[in-house]
Amino acid sequence: MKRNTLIAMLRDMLLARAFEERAAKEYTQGNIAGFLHLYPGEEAVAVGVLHAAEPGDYVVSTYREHVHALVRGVSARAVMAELFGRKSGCSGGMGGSMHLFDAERRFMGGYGIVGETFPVATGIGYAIAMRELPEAVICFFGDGAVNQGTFHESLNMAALWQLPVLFVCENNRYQIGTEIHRHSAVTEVYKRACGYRIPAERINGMDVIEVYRATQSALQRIREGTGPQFLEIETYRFRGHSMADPGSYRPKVEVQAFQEEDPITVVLEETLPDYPSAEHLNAIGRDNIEHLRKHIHEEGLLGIGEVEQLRREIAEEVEDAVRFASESPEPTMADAFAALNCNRGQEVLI
Amino acid sequence: MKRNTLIAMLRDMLLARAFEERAAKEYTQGNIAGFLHLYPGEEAVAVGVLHAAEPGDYVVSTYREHVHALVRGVSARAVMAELFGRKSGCSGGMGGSMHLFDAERRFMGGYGIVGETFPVATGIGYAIAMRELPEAVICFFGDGAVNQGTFHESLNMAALWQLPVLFVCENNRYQIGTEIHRHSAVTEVYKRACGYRIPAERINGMDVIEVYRATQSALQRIREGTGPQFLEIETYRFRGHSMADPGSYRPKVEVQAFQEEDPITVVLEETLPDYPSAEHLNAIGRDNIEHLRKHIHEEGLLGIGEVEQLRREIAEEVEDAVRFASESPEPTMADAFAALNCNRGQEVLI
Amino acid sequence: MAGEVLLWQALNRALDAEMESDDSVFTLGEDVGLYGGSYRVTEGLYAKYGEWRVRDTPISEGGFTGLGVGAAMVGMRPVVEIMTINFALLALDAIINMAAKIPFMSGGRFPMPLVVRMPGGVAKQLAAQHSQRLEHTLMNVPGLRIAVPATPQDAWWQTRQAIRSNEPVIVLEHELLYFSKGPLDTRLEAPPMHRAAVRRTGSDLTIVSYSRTALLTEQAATRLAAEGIEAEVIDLRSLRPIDWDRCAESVAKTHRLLIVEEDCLFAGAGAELAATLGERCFFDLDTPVRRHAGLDIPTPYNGALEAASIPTVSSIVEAARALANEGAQA
Amino acid sequence: MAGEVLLWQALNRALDAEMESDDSVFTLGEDVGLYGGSYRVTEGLYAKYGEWRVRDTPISEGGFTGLGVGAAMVGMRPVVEIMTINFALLALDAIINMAAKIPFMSGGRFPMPLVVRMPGGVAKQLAAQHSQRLEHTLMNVPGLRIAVPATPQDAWWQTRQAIRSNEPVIVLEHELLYFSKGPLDTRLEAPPMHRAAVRRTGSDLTIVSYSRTALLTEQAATRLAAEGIEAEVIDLRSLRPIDWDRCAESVAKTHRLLIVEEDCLFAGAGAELAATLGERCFFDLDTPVRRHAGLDIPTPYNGALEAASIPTVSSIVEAARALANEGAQA
Ligand SMILES: Cc1ncc(C[n+]2csc(CCOP(=O)(O)OP(=O)(O)O)c2C)c(N)n1
Ligand SMILES: Cc1ncc(C[n+]2csc(CCOP(=O)(O)OP(=O)(O)O)c2C)c(N)n1
Ligand SMILES: [Mg+2]
Ligand SMILES: [Mg+2]
Repeated sequence: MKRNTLIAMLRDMLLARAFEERAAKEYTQGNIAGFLHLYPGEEAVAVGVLHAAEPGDYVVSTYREHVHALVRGVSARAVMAELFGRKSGCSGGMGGSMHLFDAERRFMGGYGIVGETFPVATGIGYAIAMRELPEAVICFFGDGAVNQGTFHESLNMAALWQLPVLFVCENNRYQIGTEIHRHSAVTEVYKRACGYRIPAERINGMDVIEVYRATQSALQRIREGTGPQFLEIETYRFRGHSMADPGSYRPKVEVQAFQEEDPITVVLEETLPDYPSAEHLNAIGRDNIEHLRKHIHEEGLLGIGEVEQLRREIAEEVEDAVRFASESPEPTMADAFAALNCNRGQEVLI
Repeated sequence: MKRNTLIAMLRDMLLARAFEERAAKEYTQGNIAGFLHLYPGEEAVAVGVLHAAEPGDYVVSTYREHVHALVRGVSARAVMAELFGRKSGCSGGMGGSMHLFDAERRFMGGYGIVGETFPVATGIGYAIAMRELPEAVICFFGDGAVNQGTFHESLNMAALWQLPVLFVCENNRYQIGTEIHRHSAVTEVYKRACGYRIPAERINGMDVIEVYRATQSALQRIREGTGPQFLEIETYRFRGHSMADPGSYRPKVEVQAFQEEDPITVVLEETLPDYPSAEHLNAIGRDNIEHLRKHIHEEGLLGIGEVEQLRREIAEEVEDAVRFASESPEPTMADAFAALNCNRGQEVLI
Repeated sequence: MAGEVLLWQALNRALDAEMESDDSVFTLGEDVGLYGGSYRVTEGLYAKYGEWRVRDTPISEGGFTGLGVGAAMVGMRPVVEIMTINFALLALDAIINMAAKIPFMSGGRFPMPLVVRMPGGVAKQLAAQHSQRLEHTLMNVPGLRIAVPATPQDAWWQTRQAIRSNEPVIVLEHELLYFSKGPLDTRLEAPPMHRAAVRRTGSDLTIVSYSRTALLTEQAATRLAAEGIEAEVIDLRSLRPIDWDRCAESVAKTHRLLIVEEDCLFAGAGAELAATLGERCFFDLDTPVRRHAGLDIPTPYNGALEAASIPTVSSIVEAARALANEGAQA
Repeated sequence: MAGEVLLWQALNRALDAEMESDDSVFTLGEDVGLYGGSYRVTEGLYAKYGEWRVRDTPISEGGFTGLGVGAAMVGMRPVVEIMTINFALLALDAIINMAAKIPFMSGGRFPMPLVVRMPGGVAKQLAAQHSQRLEHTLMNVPGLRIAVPATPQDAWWQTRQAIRSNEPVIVLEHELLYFSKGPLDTRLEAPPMHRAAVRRTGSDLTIVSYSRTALLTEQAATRLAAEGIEAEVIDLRSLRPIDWDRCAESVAKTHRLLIVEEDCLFAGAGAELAATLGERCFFDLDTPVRRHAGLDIPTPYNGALEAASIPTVSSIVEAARALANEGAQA
């Protein structure tokens, strides 16, 4: 892999982590409200996948999408301002954390209703296929989303009509507080694709290089016109589901509350190894950022000083984003109605 | 197989055919209205499956369900009266052809919205599993229904919680005018079950004995507590989708209209062998009733005279059903409101 | 071209005209292609435009309506046919939470030139699950527009306007109107999509309706005229937005208002009509706004009960007569 | 027991009491079990009743609501929690075309003791997709009943009544009320589930509301009283059926009616209220029925705009004051 790509990926991962931790802080201080779903732990997915994409490709994402937007090139300013609900936010302050949009970068939105990314992506794929363009659509979703009816309906149509869609499952093994063994009859998510004859693989989402390479080949197959591809990327989140989530369903509490119930204990024991603390993960080097940093280091691509320099630049970028956001004006009700009626043109209604 | 069972199955198949052909006639004469979906050609499915079921099992069906109801023991009178919209119909004239119900025989309804049978069956299965009863639910649906989101959601839950549901796909290869290659990415329907780890097989639906045996073993596995089972039963319908369907999408017309379009011609050629006329099928012995009749004959279980006798009895039964239906009173609006408020008890509202 | 056509033919020609002039228009739905559409609306288009522009879909209403949303975001003009409105209950997330909200929640940055056509209404003994109406549900959604053509001419005009609109438009077609005949002049200029039409003028009372019941109301008005009651009949043509001015002007003249709709009375479309006009015309009204609507019951299969569950020409005549005479003794 | 509790606790106790006394009661939904419910409503029940009676589900709203329908047909009493009403758009076929219609279309032969609980309303900057309201949609469905408890006492009563009912009942809970406190006396006898409550008596105008806006209206009434305007405040408690008599009696006394609701004005629940009461109380009313409701716009994320898009205590005061003074100069 090219040195530049590796360094750019490291940069984005560091930015992602710093941005999200800062968003958490701003939320606690009341500058951000609503539901705030953060990405720490999962950076390698967004970064690996989106670095392998072309500018002409489309991205469709969920409510946990700040990092997808950032990596796609939406500025930290525009994202932070949106979280602050300001007019300068990438959705004009109307969407907030769960609904980031950027038409220019083909960032087709963050969707708040689980399962909506499938039909949106399929529709964009349909448009591409109909016009016979060399573009592709990247459709993100979680492990919990695969049990939604739209998953099934969309994958069938995408496969039937050979649409250029890359389905990317960010499998962090949890649907809020429900562990994957308790929400899916088949816990190897990639196996779900067999029902539609869509080629699928399972990728280690802690290794950004593996994610990047798998995405590259999947996109290449898509551009060859063979229809959709499916990647299950195994990852985990360090934080609760959202800022509102105390995460008390995690093993420690689970064990205390239900230790007498045998079948549940079994499930708990199965799940235990997967949910260590962030500190613990960092210590054993399972953190995806540490992993990449070490790799770059070992390859002699970047010295410690340069990484520190990167971190400082990023800290300033995030600081600047917060400054920009807090100084940006709030949208007015007239802005809101203008957004609602943006497609009405000159037509005068009643 | 027991002689009695074979003869009972032949009887039901003959009744099914006679009943449906008569219903078609009554529709043409204006005694039946609405959508009327008939079953000729598919009799071996309902008969084979339901003869293998116990009285304690539940049956959930579609809008093409007259024969399921008849085989389950709902009288020809009650079904015909329902088609006529009479008070003595099994749904009091409120439901009509698509909504036959019989609580006593655990016939849990015909559903008009494709895909509704899945959650209803799963819910009944949940109740059975929760109460740890030895009962099962038989869930019928067509090949077109497997692309509905509820299929996916329900199969996942049924497998996850090991519910006692037998999923029975009546694969007649058509979703109204859309042939299976044009609606499903995977045309071997039983393969859809793999995404949920549900054991599945494909059965020849022209052979009632094969259907019966497969159902028996599937139900046995279900009663052993291993969760849901899936049967894909390959069949075909002799008639159009419903009485409103001229069936003009069938090959002859398809070919004329689109002979210049290459990809379509390919599809047509693929589908051609599957849609011969009823007469043609009868002639080559692919009709499922002829098949069983011959078998019974060869085994020396029933003479020709006895079959003729059976036919006469059935003709009289159907005649009687029509007489009963036409002489039955119509429901009143008070009956309609009584049906609507059947669960209100003594409560007096505003 | 001018002449008499069936309503389905007007829809068919409108689709054809738009598909011909703009290759970003495509239609999709169950059996719209090879089969030619359950109500013939897409007849001939598959042969003419091919499978990518006339796409037969699996039975996946939520999925393919959402597919239309995605395609519209990148500039296509999808015309989704939901075979009947009853199945739209499976597609409401795509319509309400996606199509209607994306332009807004993106800060006004995405177009949504989506059309969703849905045959509906009480037809011929299709029973409860196939006689569902959803006007009220869709009306409550900011970001949507709703056209309800009752004549071939309106079907032609409004379908074309809907396809050209960059806003999402729902076109509600009535199953019993597809084979009704009426004049179509394709050279006439269209009024705005949401403009109400005064189908008959009169001074004794105003009757506001839409879709099939608007036609029944016109017939009722003829009978009423024979009795000496002159009803002004307004066909709304659009349920979102509503042409309030046209209605209020009429009430200012007649002082009596009857609203006729097929849907259940309780919380049907007529509720909004009665609420807004009752407020706006309060001082013009001599009598309360009356609603004549479907019974609050799922549609029975039985033919006589089905007929009795929705307004008919006679029942409209009765309701109008009662209103015209109201207060006469007082 | 009597005392002050939070509304979620009242719901929790009601569920617990019913589960304890009838083992056909079970609850299911996303994270109702191990997690204890997004709004704590099912807290503790998983440990007490086990996974079959408190079932965590996959994200399959259409599927698991339909599962509730099937279970109810065989005599279970499922309490489905749809995590928030926004996701109910995916479950409307199960609610409208199945639960509400099966008893009817089977000729009255099946019970449907199904409860569907849904938190909803505009909460704290949850943005457009998570602030959807559906009252109007559900009200239009014959065969459903709809309870809208605003106080812990009503939450306790109505949840228990809903679970015991053999008809399908939708319980609409407001997300901002879960942590509001109020008295709960479990020994008191319950009024009928659909009976409206007069929260405050007054003679100058009647304000009809429900759920969270009913509480805001009570606060507004206190302020209005300070200005010398005596408002009678009616909390409907039920949206289907509606306790019309209680409302009409009040209007007969006050001659002025204001309807307050959070939903968008156009075709919201208030439309039916204004339509029926406008008709029934026509000759009692001195002024038109006024509606004060949410703006016709999807809910903006921005906090100030969100707040401005729905009624507040001050905006209710203003609307009431304007109505009370209407015609004063005339
Ligand atoms: C249709 C729908 N149901 C429920 C929710 C509430 N909800 C938000 S996120 C979530 C869990 C999603 O899990 P997963 O798909 O694994 O994504 P993750 O949050 O783990 O990234 C749920 C249940 C929702 N937003 N939409
Ligand atoms: C949700 C829904 N969409 C569309 C329809 C219209 N429709 C009725 S039957 C049918 C085809 C179903 O095909 P299949 O499941 O194969 O059953 P078959 O009729 O062949 O027995 C369609 C599209 C419907 N009733 N429900
Ligand atoms: Mg997850
Ligand atoms: Mg079929």
